[in-house]
Amino acid sequence: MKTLTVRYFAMFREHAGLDEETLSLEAETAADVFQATRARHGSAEPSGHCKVAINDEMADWDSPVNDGDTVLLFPPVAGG
Amino acid sequence: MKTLTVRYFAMFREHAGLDEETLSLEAETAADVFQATRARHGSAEPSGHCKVAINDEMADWDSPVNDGDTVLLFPPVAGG
Amino acid sequence: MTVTLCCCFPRLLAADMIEMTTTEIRPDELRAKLFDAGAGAYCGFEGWIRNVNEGHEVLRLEYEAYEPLALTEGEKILAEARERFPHLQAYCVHRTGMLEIGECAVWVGVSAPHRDEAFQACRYIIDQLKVRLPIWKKEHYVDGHSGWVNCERCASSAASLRA
Amino acid sequence: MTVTLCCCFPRLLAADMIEMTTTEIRPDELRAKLFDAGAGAYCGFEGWIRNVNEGHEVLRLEYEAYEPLALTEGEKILAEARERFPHLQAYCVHRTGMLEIGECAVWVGVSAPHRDEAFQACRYIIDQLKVRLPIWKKEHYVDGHSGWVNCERCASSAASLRA
Repeated sequence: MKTLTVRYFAMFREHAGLDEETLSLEAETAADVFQATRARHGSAEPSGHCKVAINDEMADWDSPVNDGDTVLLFPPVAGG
Repeated sequence: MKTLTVRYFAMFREHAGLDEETLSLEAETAADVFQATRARHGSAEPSGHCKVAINDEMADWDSPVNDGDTVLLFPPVAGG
Repeated sequence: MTVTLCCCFPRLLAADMIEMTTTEIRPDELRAKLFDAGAGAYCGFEGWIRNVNEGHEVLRLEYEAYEPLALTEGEKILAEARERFPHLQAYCVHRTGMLEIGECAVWVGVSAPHRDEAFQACRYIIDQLKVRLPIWKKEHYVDGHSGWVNCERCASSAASLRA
Repeated sequence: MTVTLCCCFPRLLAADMIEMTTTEIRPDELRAKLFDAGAGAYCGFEGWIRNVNEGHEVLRLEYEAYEPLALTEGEKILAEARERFPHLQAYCVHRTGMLEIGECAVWVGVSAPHRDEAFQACRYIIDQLKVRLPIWKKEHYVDGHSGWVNCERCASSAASLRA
């Protein structure tokens, strides 16, 4: 089990009803974390257009997560 | 013979040493007028990148000129 | 002691290239950052809030950003643009918070020796900003509904609310 | 009697689309002419006097125009841009007379629903203005010489003076 801080933005924050939470998860990759939070908060947005960052660095869905990491979940962006 | 007013711009004005002049020419087209003024003022700019207007309308080198017309001779443009 | 004001702007440092703001973007003031005696062309882009999107009447837009990564990703984009066009000066500002119709949400300004580089670089920067920066916008519609732009689920749920 | 100022600009009339001026171009004021609640994108281009051209150090530039035809040709170009991009608002100003390094010689502003149209239309307009308007510029060089830009003969004579 890893202790991870997960931060939610925009639509994900609204779905989760909170900005961030600390979770204990059996997660190897960012994708595992995303999957766990989707199940937890009932969000159904596919990961294809979403992005993820780990400890303030942009990451990929198959990037490994380590105990103590902060995982940032970004729904589809729309700047400009 | 036609009586034509010829107006010179930019480099052509400097070559001719005047803004405009009235000439009596055996000219059928705008090209004939250009040729006559080149001979008259020693300008050697080829007509390829020059433009011509007759009575304030853009024209072609083979546009006919009529007695009383004003022919405007434009050296290569460089706006902007 | 006197302070001398000088009209020659030094080459911008990387750290100065992108800003996030919650207040009005002033393109007229920002553009002065790009003055350069070697620049013959300036291209500026502004994204304005418009009153309609995909057929729905929009009242206002709400922008949210994750600023630390928006800034680092923005710096990367500007560095990429400078790599492609070495003599570029470029700067951009993105606004967050609630914006009304007609307000400026994003500004990109570029100066370069020639116009082709200025246009291309400006276009590159805004295109990349739109798809790479962690920024989100929520449309508030005249009919009282709202929706996050580009989210498939929220788009379909907004549509079902409307139907 | 009171005067009411309104922020809603009517669609511009054809006669308002292009201006020639002998005084400073103010892009910040001009851009307001393009505000439109349906416009999501604004693209502005400015031509600045730069201190070098084709390897020669430039001191200042002198612009001459034949204004009646510059205006009618400019209107045609703007009408062509509107035909291609129907929801366009476009405006441009060209300056004449003696201009110093860093000054703005030409400004083109375009607003449109989306950025692709705004960029394309702005580029189309400046490209056409540069080759079609009866406007000429004479470069005054640091070395005391001068030459009309784009004239083969004056370019070669300027080169021979320099040699």
